[in-house]
Amino acid sequence: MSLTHAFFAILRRDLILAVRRRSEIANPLLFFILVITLFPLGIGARPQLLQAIAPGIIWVSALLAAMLSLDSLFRSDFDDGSLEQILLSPHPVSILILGKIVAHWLVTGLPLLLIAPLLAVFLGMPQPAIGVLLLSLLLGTPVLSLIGAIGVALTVGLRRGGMILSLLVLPLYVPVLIFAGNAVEMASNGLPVTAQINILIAILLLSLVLAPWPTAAALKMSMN
Amino acid sequence: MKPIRRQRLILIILMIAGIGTAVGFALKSFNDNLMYFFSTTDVDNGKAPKDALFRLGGMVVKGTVERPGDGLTVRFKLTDFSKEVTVEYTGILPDLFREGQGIVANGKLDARGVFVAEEVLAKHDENYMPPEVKASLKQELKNQ
Amino acid sequence: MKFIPDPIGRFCHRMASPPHFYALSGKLLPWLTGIFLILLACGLYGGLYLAPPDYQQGDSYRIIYIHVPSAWMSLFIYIVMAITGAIGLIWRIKLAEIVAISSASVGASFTFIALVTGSLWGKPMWGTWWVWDARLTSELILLFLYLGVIGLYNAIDDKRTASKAVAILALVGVVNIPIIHYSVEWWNTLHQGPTVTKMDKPSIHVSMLIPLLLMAIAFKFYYVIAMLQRARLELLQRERTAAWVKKLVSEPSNSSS
Amino acid sequence: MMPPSPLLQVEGLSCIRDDRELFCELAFQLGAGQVLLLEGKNGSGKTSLLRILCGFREPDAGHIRWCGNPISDSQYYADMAYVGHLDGIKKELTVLENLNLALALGQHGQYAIPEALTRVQLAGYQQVLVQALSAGQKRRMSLARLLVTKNRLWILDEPFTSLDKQGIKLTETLMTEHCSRGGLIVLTSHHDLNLTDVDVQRIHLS
Repeated sequence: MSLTHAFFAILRRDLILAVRRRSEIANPLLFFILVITLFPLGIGARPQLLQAIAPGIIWVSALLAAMLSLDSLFRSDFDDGSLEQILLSPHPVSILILGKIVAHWLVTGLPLLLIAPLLAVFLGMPQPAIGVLLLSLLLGTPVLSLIGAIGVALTVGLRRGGMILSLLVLPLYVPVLIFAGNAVEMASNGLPVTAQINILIAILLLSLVLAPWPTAAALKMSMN
Repeated sequence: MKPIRRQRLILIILMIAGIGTAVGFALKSFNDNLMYFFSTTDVDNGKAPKDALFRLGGMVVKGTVERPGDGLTVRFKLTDFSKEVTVEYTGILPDLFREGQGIVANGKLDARGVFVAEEVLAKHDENYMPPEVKASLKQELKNQ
Repeated sequence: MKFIPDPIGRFCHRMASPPHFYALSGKLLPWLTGIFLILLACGLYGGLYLAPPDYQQGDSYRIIYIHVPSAWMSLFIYIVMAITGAIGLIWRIKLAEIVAISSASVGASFTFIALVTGSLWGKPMWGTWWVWDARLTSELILLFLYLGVIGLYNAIDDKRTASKAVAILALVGVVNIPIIHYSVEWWNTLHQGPTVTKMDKPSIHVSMLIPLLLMAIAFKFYYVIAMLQRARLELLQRERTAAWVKKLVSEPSNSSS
Repeated sequence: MMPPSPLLQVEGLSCIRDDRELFCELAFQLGAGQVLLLEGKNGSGKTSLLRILCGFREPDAGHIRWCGNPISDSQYYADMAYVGHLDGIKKELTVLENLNLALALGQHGQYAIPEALTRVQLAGYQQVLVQALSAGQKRRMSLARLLVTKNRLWILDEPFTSLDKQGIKLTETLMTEHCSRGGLIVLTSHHDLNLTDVDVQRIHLS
């Protein structure tokens, strides 16, 4: 199928670009690590306190790191006209854009997932909670990329879109933050988390299916 | 034209399938037993966690609120109408805390089996009525 | 458009034509204002004077006559915004776009009022100005959503593009609102006490309900008035090159009401 | 001479930008093998018109039809190609990677990639990163993109900028060939167009 071919071509292209640029991978990851190391410094290294707020710290940092990386999603393509060419493709634009979002998540979301166990140990999170933390990040960070894409698509044409972008995107991130943070917290207390995980799966599926449409529409709108 | 139409059909089917599965997962999570708080019976059965903070919910048993010592410490019993648990709390109680009212306390069990609350939460109920009506309602209840 | 019967389609089209809308709304505004004032007076008199005090909260519950209708309106207006936005997006009706964006700031003000009155209420009831109560938190997020819409609209220079952006954002928001609301409620029940006392549906005595409903209707009228006034301004600004606006400006005698 | 049956039809098109009417009630028809040259000063709305033709911008009034269908139809996008102010080329990718992507987004056209590169005098540049190319070479690469994908309507915004005399000549040859195969071209240009045996319509925007 040529549509799947186009999807993977876009995905591959963005991954190659990320590898050649490097900073795109490094920046959010570095930010994530720095913010999390700042917390013990800011509030004091009391193990119990840190342990209690660890889920919140990790998830809020992941959210901010994801937001920081959002701008790179369409910026360079918008600036050099590649985005115009993608929009002029006869294929459904939303699917092509989904390819870009997936690539963006692989580049900015997945590294967070890999470094998270280390940071969880820094904050003294109990062993069983780390597994749930990873699962929640695995389910939650793609949602951040998917929903964030709508916000970036709406603001990519603006010169000073940064502040507006966070205003648009952060309220929409609330459910992910609540359910994911809560799942990790419950797991730390040794309570069951199936309900939270189920909801995260539902949110992921919904945003996977629905988010590309408004993103594509918003990109077309940003083009004029 | 035909392959495009088929492609579109596949996409729509995928989309509906995605939404359907999402709804399925969401419904499943609603059916899961959500532990908002533990009941006093749970504590009595030993189902509540030891050495961990948890929330205990129940009604304040009438006539059990006492202030041992002259500090801010309050002791009262909570019930879910089958088992009772003693709760201790030091601090200022919310305005709406009163006997016979439902509350949720956040804290942990100590060695004596007393629930030491760090926080007591009471909420006003969502009934709005004039005092006379409330009084007559009470009257009716008594008459029954 | 083909699903809509022809006369109705034509009627809608005529209504949606800017000069017609401008003239009609100008004629309607005084009437709407009158009805609003009467309803407001009745509602306030009923709520603040006639209605008895609450058995538990005394007189401080009376703030619900502002708080509750504002909270209702905040959600209602967001939905209106999304619907009119969608209409503008699909059928390219300029008027729908204008109604959508004119609603945004009115909705934001109602959300703000609901928040402020909620926290004023919180002080005697909960002992603090702010409680992370589920409804207050949802309301706060709703305010952020409104601010996002307004900010986005102002950030985009080309107003037609901006209307499209706002419509897309409002639609995304309206899909998200139930999810956000549910998540906040869940989060709240985990962090705060759920209403354990509540064994039945919330109820309100009829003597308190009637003024509340009056206030709710009055607020709806206020919304329509404020929205129409904003929409008229916005319309004039957008259509400033059109012949009918130039004619209107050159004959100031019968222009504004 | 009978004009060929029109493929691209534009009726009553108008565009208002920042309170200024760039054009109104614009109408033209373009058939197979025809070229439309848009002329006019800077800011006269040439680029706006092209972007409306691409579907990026909505006209304030009027219709555009391709083969009788509105241009929101996906058939239109399968038949058209656009080279704008921005090249739409990623500078961190090689020439070959760029063209492969263009192919993945569209359908195979007249030329295979190596032939197309030879045609635009970029043979042997396959593995070169685009950032190493000069502005003129990049421009020629965008032409190669037109050659490798299947398309009928070319929309070109100032295709001659940053090209040398030879490059201009090459572009004109390619355009003539495209028209002789029944293709259509809409373009803006400050240069005078020098096409032989091609039916060129001109619209002057003011």
